[in-house]
Amino acid sequence: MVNPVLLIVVPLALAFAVPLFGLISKKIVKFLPVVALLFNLIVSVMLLPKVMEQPIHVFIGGFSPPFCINLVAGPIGILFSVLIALVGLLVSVYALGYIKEGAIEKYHILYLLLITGATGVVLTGDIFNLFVFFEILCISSYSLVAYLGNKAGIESAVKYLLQGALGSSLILLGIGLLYAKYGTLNMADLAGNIHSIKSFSNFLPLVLLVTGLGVEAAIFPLNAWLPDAHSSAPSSISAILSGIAIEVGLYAVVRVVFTIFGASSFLVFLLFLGVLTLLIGEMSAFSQNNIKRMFAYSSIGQIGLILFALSIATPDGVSAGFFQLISHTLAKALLFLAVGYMIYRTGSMDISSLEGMGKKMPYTSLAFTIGVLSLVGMPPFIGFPSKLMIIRAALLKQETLFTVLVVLVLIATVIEGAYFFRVIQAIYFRGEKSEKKREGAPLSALIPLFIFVGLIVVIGVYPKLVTNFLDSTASELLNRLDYIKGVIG
Amino acid sequence: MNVIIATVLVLVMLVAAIAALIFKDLLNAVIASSVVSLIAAVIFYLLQAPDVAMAEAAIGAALVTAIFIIAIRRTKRFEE
Amino acid sequence: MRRIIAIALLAIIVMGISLAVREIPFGKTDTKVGEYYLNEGREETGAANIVTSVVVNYRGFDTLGEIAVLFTAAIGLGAVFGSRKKRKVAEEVEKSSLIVYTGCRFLFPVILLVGAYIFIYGHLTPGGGFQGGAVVASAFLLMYLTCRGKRVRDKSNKVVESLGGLIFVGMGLVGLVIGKGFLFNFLPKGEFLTLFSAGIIPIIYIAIGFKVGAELAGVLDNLIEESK
Amino acid sequence: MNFLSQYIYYIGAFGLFFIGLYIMLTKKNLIKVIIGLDILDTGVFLFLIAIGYTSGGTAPIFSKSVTETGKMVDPVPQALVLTGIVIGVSVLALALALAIRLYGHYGTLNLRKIKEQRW
Repeated sequence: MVNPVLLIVVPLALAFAVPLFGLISKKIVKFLPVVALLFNLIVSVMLLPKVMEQPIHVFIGGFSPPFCINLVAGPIGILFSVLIALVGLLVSVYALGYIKEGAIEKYHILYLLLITGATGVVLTGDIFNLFVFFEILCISSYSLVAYLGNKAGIESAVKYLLQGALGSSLILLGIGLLYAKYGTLNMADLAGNIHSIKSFSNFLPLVLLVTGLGVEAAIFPLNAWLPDAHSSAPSSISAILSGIAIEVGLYAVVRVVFTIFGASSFLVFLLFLGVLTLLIGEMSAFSQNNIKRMFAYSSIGQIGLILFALSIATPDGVSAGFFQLISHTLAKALLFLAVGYMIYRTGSMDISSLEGMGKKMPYTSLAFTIGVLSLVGMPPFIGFPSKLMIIRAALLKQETLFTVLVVLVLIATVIEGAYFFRVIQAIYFRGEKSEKKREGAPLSALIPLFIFVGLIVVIGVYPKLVTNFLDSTASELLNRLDYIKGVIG
Repeated sequence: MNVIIATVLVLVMLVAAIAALIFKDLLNAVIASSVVSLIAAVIFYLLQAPDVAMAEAAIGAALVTAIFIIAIRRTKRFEE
Repeated sequence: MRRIIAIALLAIIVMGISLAVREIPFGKTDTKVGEYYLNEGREETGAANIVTSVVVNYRGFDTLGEIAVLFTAAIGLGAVFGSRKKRKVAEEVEKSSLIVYTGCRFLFPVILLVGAYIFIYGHLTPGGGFQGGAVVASAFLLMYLTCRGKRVRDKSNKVVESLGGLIFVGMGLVGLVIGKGFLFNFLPKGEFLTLFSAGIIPIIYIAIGFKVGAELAGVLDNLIEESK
Repeated sequence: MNFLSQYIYYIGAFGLFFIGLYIMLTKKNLIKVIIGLDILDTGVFLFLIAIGYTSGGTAPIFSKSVTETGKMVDPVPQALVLTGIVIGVSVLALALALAIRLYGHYGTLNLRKIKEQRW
């Protein structure tokens, strides 16, 4: 059996080794992320059925928790790791042809480190270790946002960095307060000691951690950086940031709230925050003329929706939340990748410049359209069953509050539909007869695009493929005691 | 006795931090913040953390200040 | 306006923190994990400096992440500067005075030696890879400032950086291969309080020292090159 | 006096934290904001070290003269702060590199004047 620690160590070791490979040949370097992510994908898919029955606990250094750092490869961790490896692999294949300028070697190192950080966050069972991997994720994102080195990129990276760094300091302070009170950093051990958040010395660390992690997760008042950062990064990086980075941030928030603090009274607050994030994201997206900014705002909206679903805190709600997370990751990564070559082609991010794309780049436009339809929640794509599950889970609660919130979610979906159809209209039904010759994206871009399309359609038609796994993720998140027992014994 | 030393150190440190807040000349502000780091290193030593004191002195006070000064030399020295 | 909002926000946080801190008395720590490390650390890891045994052995995975953070920042800094076209720096480098130059030539190896001492003896005395690495980097800073025109060679810097990281990971993987878990301290612990003790701790700390030194020197080099 | 011996380190730590936070929230100059970040980080580190202190404890290092565990301070916060310091300097170096590039593009470091992108 493969040790889950390799999921973190192999990309990290390859990242360290890139400069050495670079001395041998510059051409090998860009294939290293593909190799690492292929490895991660195979390993995590192999582990997936096993961990559904019994989570694998890894004790690093050969000591026993809480005296060592431990990894918890449970259903959630491995599900995320599959998602990260899958999206990461497809994006790295896309990047083979897409990244041509700048310090290419450094791009690939940072990309590998970003993957390492994301995988580390979802697998670790130690709060400080989570902080360290979170920093790897954040710092590599800051640098990758600035990768193009143009005005917009640098400016967004500065904003992102300042907010992210402030958030990190708050996380560290929160961890310090927790350690001062409980004398341990192991998440399960902490969870075993924390019984309520009524006492102020428990409540403050919760607020600090949620605030700090919420910056990366782009929860409403903390998301000012996101539209700039996601729209001015290279498109392959936008795909990873929108598809992986904010989801991992959200995972960390949820893990802290549910597992460490078991804060059921805090969930109402998150519920409202989720719906607020959703509405604000979708309404801002509506007024955008820049296509990448529109997607970025739509990501904010989707994060709000996922947060809403997870905060329902019933098994149905949590499964629906994770399903929506998967569906958003696939669709948004697809959209950013597709739009990357459209922008490359026209040289402008304005929606009006996409007019007539349906004829100029037919395959890319097709993939793009499917991504949009899935995101809006049209059958038979993956977005439909996931949104349906969320609404069902919320209505099953049978409380007026949830009914009102569901109405708001539906309104947001209508807004989402409105602005996305504007884009589709521009692509297919407007624009002059194309005098330019057809010139699609290269094969290295089309293959990942159509693998995404395939996944979106297949899972959309057979949602059982994914939902089978989701029940055990929900029980991992909701049954704190099992988690604690699994680690401490 | 220790309390008095600690109090004096903390007060000087806070004054240096406020100086870093007030100075319009960024170079002075950086020097003030390096004083903060240096005194923090001494306090770490008083709190029986020699490893951290060394790290703070070598990294926080020396290297960070050097990086700041390099950056200021490349940009503007005065705050607008 | 902004100031008033900031002060109001700060006032709320002051209240919150002072309420929480009241429950944390100063100077009365007896934490479960800390006590365990103090009592068992000597036997289990063989290092005299318990902070080192925590940093490298008990929480070694954090340290691996930490050098990855520094690596990320160093590479990111290179990427931020590297994406601009390299200007040809052909300006005349102004020579330092003879005394400064000679002093630098004399001090440079001494500082390097001090740095190396700090990280080699990290498991016995205060200090370790990070502190030693920072001292090594400060030696390079001295060289950049006084003996202008001298550069650390990009290639050798890269090799040291990579090898440092790979030795750390490799040491961890050996533990995994012999079946005791990643970063298991598989070497004999040796005699307490001697240089050759504590198993893999000194090896890892030396690797960290080299890596941190190379990275910080690279960061300084990048920044100084840019500021010409 | 008793109050001081109880709280002086906490006062120092949170004093730095608040001054740093205030600088970050109100200052316009990017380098000044980064200085604020540095001060804020130092405050957090000081707090972490202070919570690990045991009255009358010694540094957690054995030597020829110190062979008993006796009263030693908690080593874990020290390990955390070591990690924190390195992370702090990484972020700082990256931030300053970005500041240099930003200045190259705009000719100013005044964050209020840099508004190419709408928020």
